[in-house]
Amino acid sequence: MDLSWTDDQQAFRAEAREWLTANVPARPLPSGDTRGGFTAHLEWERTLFEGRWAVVSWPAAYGGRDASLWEWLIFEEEYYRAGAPQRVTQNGIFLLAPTLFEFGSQEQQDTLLPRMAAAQDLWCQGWSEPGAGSDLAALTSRATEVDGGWRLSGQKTWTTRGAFCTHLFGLFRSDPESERHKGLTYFLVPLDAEGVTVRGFGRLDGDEGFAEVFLDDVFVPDTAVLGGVGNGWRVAMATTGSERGLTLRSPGRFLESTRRLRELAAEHPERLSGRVREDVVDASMRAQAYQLFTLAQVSDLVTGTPAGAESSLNKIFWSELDILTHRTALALRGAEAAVDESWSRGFQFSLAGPIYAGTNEIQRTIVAERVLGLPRVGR
Amino acid sequence: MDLSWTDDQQAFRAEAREWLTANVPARPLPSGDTRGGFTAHLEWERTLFEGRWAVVSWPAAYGGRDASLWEWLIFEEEYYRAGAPQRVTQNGIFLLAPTLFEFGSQEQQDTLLPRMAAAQDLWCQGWSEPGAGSDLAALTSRATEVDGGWRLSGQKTWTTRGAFCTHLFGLFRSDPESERHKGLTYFLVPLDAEGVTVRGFGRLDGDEGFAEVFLDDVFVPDTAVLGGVGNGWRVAMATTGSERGLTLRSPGRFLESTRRLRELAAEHPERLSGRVREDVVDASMRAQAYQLFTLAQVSDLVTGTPAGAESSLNKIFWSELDILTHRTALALRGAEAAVDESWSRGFQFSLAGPIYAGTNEIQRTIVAERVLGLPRVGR
Amino acid sequence: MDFRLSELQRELASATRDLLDARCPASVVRASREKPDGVADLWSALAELGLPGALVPEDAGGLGLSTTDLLPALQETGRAAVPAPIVETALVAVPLLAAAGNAELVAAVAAGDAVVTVAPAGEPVPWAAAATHVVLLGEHVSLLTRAELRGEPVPAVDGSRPLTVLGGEAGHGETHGEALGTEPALGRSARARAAVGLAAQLVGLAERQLSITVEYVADRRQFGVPVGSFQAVKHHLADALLAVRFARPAVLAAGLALDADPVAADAATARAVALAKATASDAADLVSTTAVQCHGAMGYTDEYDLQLYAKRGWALAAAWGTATEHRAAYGDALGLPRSH
Amino acid sequence: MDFRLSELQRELASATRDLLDARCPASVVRASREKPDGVADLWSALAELGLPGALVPEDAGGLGLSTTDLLPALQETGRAAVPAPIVETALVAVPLLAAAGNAELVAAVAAGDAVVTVAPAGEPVPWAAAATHVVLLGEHVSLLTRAELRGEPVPAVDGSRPLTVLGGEAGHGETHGEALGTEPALGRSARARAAVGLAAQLVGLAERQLSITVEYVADRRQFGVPVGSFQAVKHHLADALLAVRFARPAVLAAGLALDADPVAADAATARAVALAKATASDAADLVSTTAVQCHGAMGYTDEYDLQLYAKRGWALAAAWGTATEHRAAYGDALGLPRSH
Repeated sequence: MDLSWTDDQQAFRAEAREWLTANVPARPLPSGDTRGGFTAHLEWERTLFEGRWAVVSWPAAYGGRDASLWEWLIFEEEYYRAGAPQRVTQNGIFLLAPTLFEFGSQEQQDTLLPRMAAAQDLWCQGWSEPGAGSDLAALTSRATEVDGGWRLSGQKTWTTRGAFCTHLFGLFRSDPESERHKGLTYFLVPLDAEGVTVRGFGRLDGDEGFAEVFLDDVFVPDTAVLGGVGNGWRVAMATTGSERGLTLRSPGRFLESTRRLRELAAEHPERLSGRVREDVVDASMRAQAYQLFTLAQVSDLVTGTPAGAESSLNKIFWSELDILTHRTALALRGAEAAVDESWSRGFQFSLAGPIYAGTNEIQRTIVAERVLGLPRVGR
Repeated sequence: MDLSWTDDQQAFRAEAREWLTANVPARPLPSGDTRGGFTAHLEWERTLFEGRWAVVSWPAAYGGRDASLWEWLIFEEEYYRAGAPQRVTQNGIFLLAPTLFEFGSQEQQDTLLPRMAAAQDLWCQGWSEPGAGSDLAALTSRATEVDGGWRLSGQKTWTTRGAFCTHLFGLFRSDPESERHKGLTYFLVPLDAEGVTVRGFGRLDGDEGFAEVFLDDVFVPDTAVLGGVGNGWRVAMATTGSERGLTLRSPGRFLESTRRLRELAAEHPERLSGRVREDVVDASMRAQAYQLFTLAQVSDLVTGTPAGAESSLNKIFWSELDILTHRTALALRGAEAAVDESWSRGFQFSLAGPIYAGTNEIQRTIVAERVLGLPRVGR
Repeated sequence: MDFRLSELQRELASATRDLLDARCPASVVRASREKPDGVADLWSALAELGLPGALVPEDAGGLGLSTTDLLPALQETGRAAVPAPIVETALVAVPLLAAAGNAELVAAVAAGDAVVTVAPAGEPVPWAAAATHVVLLGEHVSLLTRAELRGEPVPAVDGSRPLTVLGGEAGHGETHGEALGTEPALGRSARARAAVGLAAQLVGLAERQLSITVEYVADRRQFGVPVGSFQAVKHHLADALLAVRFARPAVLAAGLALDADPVAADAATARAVALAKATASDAADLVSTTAVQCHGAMGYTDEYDLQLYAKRGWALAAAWGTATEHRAAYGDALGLPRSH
Repeated sequence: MDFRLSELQRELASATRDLLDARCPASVVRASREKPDGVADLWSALAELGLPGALVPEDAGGLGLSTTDLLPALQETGRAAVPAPIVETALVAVPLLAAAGNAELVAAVAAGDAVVTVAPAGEPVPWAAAATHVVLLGEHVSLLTRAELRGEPVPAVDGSRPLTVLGGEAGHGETHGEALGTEPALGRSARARAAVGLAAQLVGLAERQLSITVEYVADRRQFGVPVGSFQAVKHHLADALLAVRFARPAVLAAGLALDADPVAADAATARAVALAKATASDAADLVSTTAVQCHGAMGYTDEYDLQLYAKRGWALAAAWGTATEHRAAYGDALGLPRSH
């Protein structure tokens, strides 16, 4: 049992820190969830790629550094510590790519991953539909087999940054007779294909960060299928597992947000009474607890013990920590909390944490049934 | 809209205060949930009765003062303010008596109520059974009609102070073919009847405050039926309505417990930092909010608007307030919280609040379905 | 002792609700985000009903009401998220102007011709561009016309309640424009009325969000059943209702305390005010968080109306003292020591 | 970097669990409530395993382990609610005695012949009647034999952890009996080890209560289905599990921090210790409240074993700093100001 980093890991950290210090834009970019801000963030993504920091854990052949999970964690810590921009390529790199590595053909990997790493292809997620939100298995978008490929029709919605992306990955019902989790297929769809219409719409915080994607008899070739026809549910669940767990929200993010919270607290000593001081400390402690939990989890992962349903615990924990952090920041800001700036935006965004990537209600049910073994009867 | 008391009400308050000041024992009695303490409390009950303060809202003929609901609230405030003993007759006076007033025959009322008021008959509640706790309708104790009366058999449990009482009221299945809420009858059972065995057992706090009551072919006459054969569920629900609502826990109780909490806080100024001070204040504020809520509710009640399912709100509110109050007291006591005394006992007792009189989960479901109108499908 | 609403309260609230149902649906609130100059039509309609001048004596053109009389109607203005400084004008400014003897402006308010917002010391000012006058409420209380006000608009979380940050006047340590007074009771009682007026609006906002959410979860189906049939959703919403139901009487009691003690001199009044604002702020906050969560992604969508009411709730909860600040004040009024 | 348990940790913990499953079931904990003089048999068995002298060097008859090595086994002693001062003896007293050069008593501890409890200044002392010696841990650190101790037993919430309130020695502002030292580092590090040892026990206690509850709700049927199939119950228990799972690594990290900084001089060590105790106390508290609630009236019954573990959890959460006190200390270690 040892919580110290090796010399190599420390060297990796130093290299990352040096590069980030030299390259992170001095002034924060405009929000990547607006059209203008997205363009600025794309430039940053290409800078990252050129420095070989876009996808550190990927093979060098695809633009990565073959970094271990430990090094990935270190990079994430340094990334947030440096105040580097949000990753607008996140949904491709953290959600689609693990699925491609696990289920993609060699050709799919060789074609798609380098373009994704270089932010040439920009991927958005096509899970939710108007009638299928937390209940993903209720989706009705359909895929009909035709000569040489498939015709896709239906509507996806709440697609993050969909209006700015070039490609969509998502589930479609390929067997019209099927119900629920069966008969689904995972497709990779270019958004410039004929029959695709994308309409951006605003999130709670006003940014046009969502989109509806309408598919009207869109042709895609057979190579657009990921992981085999009819296997969509299994393939997609592998992705949502990584989404809710570690890779979506690494500890570095919360170590940094709670550090900023303490900075804010130091600017408002007159408000550090009552619950507010204890909440500032509590958030800081939870960030450290999350880091330690993650170190234990990664210790298991790198020695071959899969995380499984336990990754639901990560999701519940970080989403609640994020709300606590921002709620406390607003308490520190008092009447200024009504001003639209990074803390109030962050608060609004934090409220989405218990919703996206599977609501926390669903995560709690997963924990209760799959980790604690409680009976599934009833809801 | 007027929150001031009339001259008559103020006079009533002054009279109550004067009597209580003169009569409340100077030293706290031992817990009424132990055999020795119960006896001491019985003496107090008889003192109350002699002063005509045992059942202020009852008719004078039964030992009361025909007090209005307002005066009852005032008396409760004064009662707790004076630090008067717990009411070991509570289950009879506050749970059975309202049912007797609503459903009892004149003869039942004339026979039972005066003896209850005088603490000659001591009533305990026979709802729960080993297999029927929160799911009361699952009860299996049965009543078989015989010549001139009924034979009762079965087992009741978690009967508060059952080992010290003389009578039990409860539900029995009088129609053997019936299921769930149907075919139940409300019976009044003397515990000295042949075939009754009572075994006291300890609560969480160690007091022998619970009992199991075994009934083996116990004969009761037809006059032991309250509210008609087969009407048990409806009759019992009227009782549980008063239990969870106002009459079980009036605001005076929490105004006093939070006043004592502030006294404790003043003794521990070194601990009034962080969440603790805000929690002390929060508990005090909630006690006042509960008082105001109650005044609004009673304003409706005395002008003919029934409380109905809204009384579930009272139950949730006071039970959570009680836990907050005691949890905060223990935080103020620090390491002394491990000592067995009134605050640590009170904390343990407060944990029962969300359980008895219908769990808070059941209350929340009642509020959601009957007040908010949410659909009943699923659980 | 009778804590039911009076006939007058019920009628004024009901008339206000009818008016706002017709004249201030969500679409009007939404559109106001692009109109920082205000909603003149809506203000005129509110003035016809008498709300801005409700506390003005009848012989001066007002309704001659007490604070308590007005609160249920203010709750309705919260429910509708009225995008205008009705609490600031009717409840905060009018008594200050009347005490200072500015009969002209009082009459203009009652006639619907003046809109007065209030700038608390150190806080952003709401609806400054829509107001004809601004009361600066600090150690010194003074009155500026909008033309005299120097300040910069800042982006607001709630776009239908635009904010201005003042420059030199922010601290209010001296008089700017017309002096309204420097007696501590002036500012203290005005702040108390502001807190209670906002508390009433917060209760209305919470009720609106709750009813939107109940309707949504009863209708929306997932996993083959209405979302509202899940126990977790039911229990969240029961807790939200509980918070709202317990806030309402606290707000009315604070109104009665202020009517009995208009200079807010007593510790009991301070407690009543703190209870109202803390309880109503927490209720609105709990309801909005619950509402967003129960809606799933829909609640996180700008095009859906829920967010208009949620954001107004966040803005009002932060104004005139947060819940934590009011709890600290309640503790002080109880004589509870503060320690490290 | 490898945060998995070592072979040694796993084996010692597993041997401890096997021993306690056999020798310290609930019935033994329950019976100990009537035996304030202690559980000599159980202590001998723990000594045979080496736990009391685990930190004693091997050449002095101990196991020569580090704090971290011992924590998983201490977690097991928590899970079993061992009714004896094992944390006090093994983790708090042994290093103090060794530093003071009391080789004789150290050897007696390792041999299982001495049971040492610890009296923190101003707090009740646990298991004083069962101990052969008592360390007074205040500004002055000193050692008394049980015969020298003056104190009165007081009733304890957890009857299997009897309490004594000291008389004159309570403040520990001077030495009583044998002097062990007055260096601030002595007391500071001893308090840190006590907090971490109790945190480990609290995690074990929380796990025990959680497993009792999961078993109960899976089995108990109400409304025709297992209680554990209700969403509300599932979600309560998921939150409880979450608290436990996040406490465990925090406790182990505090052990590592103390092993690297045995005098607990660094702010990082202070933070690690505070995190461990606060997180473990809160986890045990949440689990016990949840467990009682999920059991219904059964959880409120003395005859049912759950309460033994719940009460021990409450006692340990209150000892050596409450969660709130440890949060305050963590904030201080971060340099966060304290204000009124």
